[in-house]
Amino acid sequence: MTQPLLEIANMEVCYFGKPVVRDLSLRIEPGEILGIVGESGSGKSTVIRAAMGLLKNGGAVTKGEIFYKGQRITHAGDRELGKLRGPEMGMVFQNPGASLCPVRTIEKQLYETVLEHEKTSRREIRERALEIFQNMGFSRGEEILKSYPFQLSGGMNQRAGIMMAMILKPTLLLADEPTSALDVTVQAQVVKEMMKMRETYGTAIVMVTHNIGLVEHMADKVAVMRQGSLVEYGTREEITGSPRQEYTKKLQKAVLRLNRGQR
Amino acid sequence: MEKILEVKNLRKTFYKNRSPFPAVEDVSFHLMKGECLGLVGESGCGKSTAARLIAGLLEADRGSVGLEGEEILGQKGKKKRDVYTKLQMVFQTPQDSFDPRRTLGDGIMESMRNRGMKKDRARERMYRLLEQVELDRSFGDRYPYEVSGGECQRAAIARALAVDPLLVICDEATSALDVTVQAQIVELLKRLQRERKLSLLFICHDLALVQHMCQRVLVMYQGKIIEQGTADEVIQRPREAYTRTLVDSVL
Amino acid sequence: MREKKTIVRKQKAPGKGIKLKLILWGSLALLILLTAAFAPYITPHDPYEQDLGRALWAPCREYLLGTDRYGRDMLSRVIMGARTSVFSAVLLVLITTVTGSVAGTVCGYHGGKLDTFLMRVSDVFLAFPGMVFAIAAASVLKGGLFGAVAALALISWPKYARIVRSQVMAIKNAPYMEAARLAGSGTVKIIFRHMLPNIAGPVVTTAVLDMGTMMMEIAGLSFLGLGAAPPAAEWGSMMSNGRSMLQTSPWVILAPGCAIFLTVMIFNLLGDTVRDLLDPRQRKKEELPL
Amino acid sequence: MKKYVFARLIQMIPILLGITLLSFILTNLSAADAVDIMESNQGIAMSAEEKNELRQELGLDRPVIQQYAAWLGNLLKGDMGESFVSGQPVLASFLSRLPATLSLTVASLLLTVGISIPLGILAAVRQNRFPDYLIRFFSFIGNSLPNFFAALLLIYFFSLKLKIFPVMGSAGGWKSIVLPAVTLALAMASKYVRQVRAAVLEELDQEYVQGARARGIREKRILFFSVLKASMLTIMNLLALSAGSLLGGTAIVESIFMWDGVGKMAVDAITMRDYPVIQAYVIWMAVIYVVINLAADLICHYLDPRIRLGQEGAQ
Repeated sequence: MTQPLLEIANMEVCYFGKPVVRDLSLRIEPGEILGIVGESGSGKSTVIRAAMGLLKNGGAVTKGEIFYKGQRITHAGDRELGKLRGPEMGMVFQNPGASLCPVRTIEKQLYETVLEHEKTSRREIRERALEIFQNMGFSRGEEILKSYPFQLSGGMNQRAGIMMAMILKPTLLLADEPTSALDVTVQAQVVKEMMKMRETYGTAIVMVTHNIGLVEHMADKVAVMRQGSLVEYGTREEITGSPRQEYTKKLQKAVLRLNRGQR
Repeated sequence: MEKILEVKNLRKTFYKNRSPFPAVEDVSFHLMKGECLGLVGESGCGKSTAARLIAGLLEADRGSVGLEGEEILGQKGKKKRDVYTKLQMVFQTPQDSFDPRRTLGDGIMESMRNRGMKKDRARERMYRLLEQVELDRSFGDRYPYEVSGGECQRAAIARALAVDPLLVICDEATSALDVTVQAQIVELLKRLQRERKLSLLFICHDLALVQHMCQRVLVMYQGKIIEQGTADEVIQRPREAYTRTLVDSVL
Repeated sequence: MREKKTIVRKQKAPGKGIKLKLILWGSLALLILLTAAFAPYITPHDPYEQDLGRALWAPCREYLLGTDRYGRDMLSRVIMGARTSVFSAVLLVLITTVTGSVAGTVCGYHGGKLDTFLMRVSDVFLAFPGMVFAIAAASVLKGGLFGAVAALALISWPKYARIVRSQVMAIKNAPYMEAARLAGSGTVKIIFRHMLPNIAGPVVTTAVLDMGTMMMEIAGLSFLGLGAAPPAAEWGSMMSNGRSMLQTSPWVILAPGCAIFLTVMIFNLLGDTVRDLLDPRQRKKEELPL
Repeated sequence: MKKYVFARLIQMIPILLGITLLSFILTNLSAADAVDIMESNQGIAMSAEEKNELRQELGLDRPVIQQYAAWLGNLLKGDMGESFVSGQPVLASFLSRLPATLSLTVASLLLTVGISIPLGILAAVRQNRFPDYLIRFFSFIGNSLPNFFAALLLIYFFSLKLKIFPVMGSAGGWKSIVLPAVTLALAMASKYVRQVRAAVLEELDQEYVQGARARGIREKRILFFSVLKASMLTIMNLLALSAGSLLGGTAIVESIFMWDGVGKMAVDAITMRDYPVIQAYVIWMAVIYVVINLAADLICHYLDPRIRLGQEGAQ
């Protein structure tokens, strides 16, 4: 058996002493896409924030362990995690514009990010960034680099966010509701672009979303969460084809599907 | 069937730093009694502005809105208030649509009290309305921040029904809710529509939901209505390129 | 679409600590107000009775805070001074809050030319450094303490007008306001029933926090001889009169100085507590970030 | 940028007109007749006819708006009238004292910035820990201390007891500026340190801080390159605003320390009811305050792309 990329074992996370994630265990293999679905308050975003060591004020992992490539990172400090964040684990946020510094151009932040982790020239970084945009099938990369986040639309910002996370070629990409702030047409494109990222770089992706349709569309494995606990966990076929838990069935039934008819 | 709402050449331009931004341009459509009409489009297409123009919350630049054959644009004062209470709205964020310092019951009774109904009778009616939206009587005494989004939206629906409105405009009424809650609210709306022969203008960006709820659909893009027809027509055989992109984007 | 920030202010039960603070500082502030109200009945000596035979006595058992150069009891004068200082500050805050709120509500709700005009006027007032204007106005108004209060009121209302206006503009188009309009409620009803209760928080907070500042400014004007006139007991003018005796009899300065300091501090503490209690942003941080 | 500066300068015209009009009305509102004041101050008895002549000469019999126009015309020519007391041109004596006030203002401003910005940042970064509590405690004390009391306390301890600094006047070289500057800075820094702390906390709470952490960027870099740059706007504007209380405070502090600046001049003028001097003081202080705010605004405009590119918050 290969070593999992990320392993979460019996984790409990508390905010201000109140548990929001209970007894959660997950494994992410290299190159796989895991979708974590759940409604608001299910603790799904907390899971990846805990893995990144980016819990908000008052939050802490109170039980269980987190391993990255066999290395225990449960209570690792900023210094240790700082080396992993970026080159090993990348993150994409729900509100892409807000996750970038508002008063500096994307380009400046890009250089800052790369130079924090490796020694290289700005020209090379720039070329790499444009290459990623190219691989996403997105041609207006130059334009994005020169802009400040507030000058860009939600979709453009999310592309900048994905590029910024992918520039260090992380082995694992954690995405927190990456499409839910976007319009449907842009949503579809961003999903396609993320899939391309996996094809090109072999990056494993953990995708947190409330949209079960999205998970069915792109995940290899699915985890369903409710009120801080894991309800069901399995391959996409298992979960979408023959869910065992009532809640999963309910969740699936609630999703309305478009009747496209015969074309 | 009779037309309950007839909108003609509705137009509204906003100004930002003196440069005009046409939010609603020359919008015309009608709505039949007992019909549920869908209005779809992406954010910024002007669908919410259109709703507010019809509901009298914004002043239109031009155009006419007829409610049961009576022109309601340009009414003033008390007359305006009387006319517009026949037209109710359910908002996207249920908790924001109730005054945080007043109970849900107060909010539901406000329109009845404004029409001079006695307190006891209004209270009785408020309880009946809560029952119709499948809420316990005790919700009448709760504050918006004490209840969940779904419960609050039910109360908002009860509030809209309080005046026996001719038309209810749902402005993204379900999009801030979780999917399972959304399904319940949609069922509630469908049931009420059937039972009370309610006319609904259903504004939504979720095509699947619109197909599920509505008989006819309008597609709005950059302030204009670019396509309309029955729900299945528009979704299964879109004529416009934009509508097609919209349909294809649904996963 | 899902992530539209809610404008709703969650009214969670405040923490015990904050309630305790509110009770503590609130009752101390009340104590000061009561002292001011009943000052003539609780002074141990007549604050105006002169007796040069006991001039500039250091604090002793009979005269706990000593006497001034005319032999008047400092403690009694400090207590009497509370009346002038505290009441003029309360009056001042009330005047500015009410005028500012009325102007701000009208501007914010009505908009249009009236709004533009009033805001330009307030721009002009805000272009003056507050104390500079107050000094000039008080010197022209010449009404003693009343002049000082009027001068400060003149320069302070625009601040409240601005706060109220921005609050009104922020919630004017909130969905619950639209819902109230759809329910057929008229403008007056909407303003008094839905608008004012929801913007009261920041206004009250600012008012309580301003109590201390206003007290200091009135005392400052009196210190310059622009407020209460000498025989009257007022903290600022008492300190001004005692200036030359700083080296020989420091209690003449320290007694009224500490009185101002403590009073201002208590009102500031109360203000901070009220803000913590009412400010939605402060509370937002306590919510669970999921 | 040039266009913006120009636009801002144009916008200042109505404000300056408003300032002068208000100052004019204020000093002319005075019930006491200027001629009577001149008479009593200069100690020469005048007959009623002489008084009327003088009034005509001064233009006091004309309608207010005409008087204002004439007065404004003179003001633009640099004529602010003559002192009722000394008979000297107001502008000249005002300008001769302005450097003293400005040096005091600049000293306390530097002191304030030097104290508040580092401490404010420290308090924000160490929120709800010991340094934060300590800083907040002292800022609280400073906030509740009226500046005249603070001045007297400083004199009592440092001049009378410890004899480190001179009691008053500006004869003692650099030592004489220390106490007045500290007095002014004390009040201003206490307020400002809280504002800096709040501004930095607000920024630290933004999601881009998490975003930068997620890219593995060091905390110090995030603080100094992103957070500080983003909160500079608020910090600058607040500093410019608190300059107002600083300018107002100079009157009291100068008169306590016998510092021969415009503030003391104005306070002296009040006792003599020398309105032209008071008028000049109000107008000049307001103009200085407006200019400071304008400068802060322009700096922010230059530094902050959100304003420079004029689409704040647009997504």
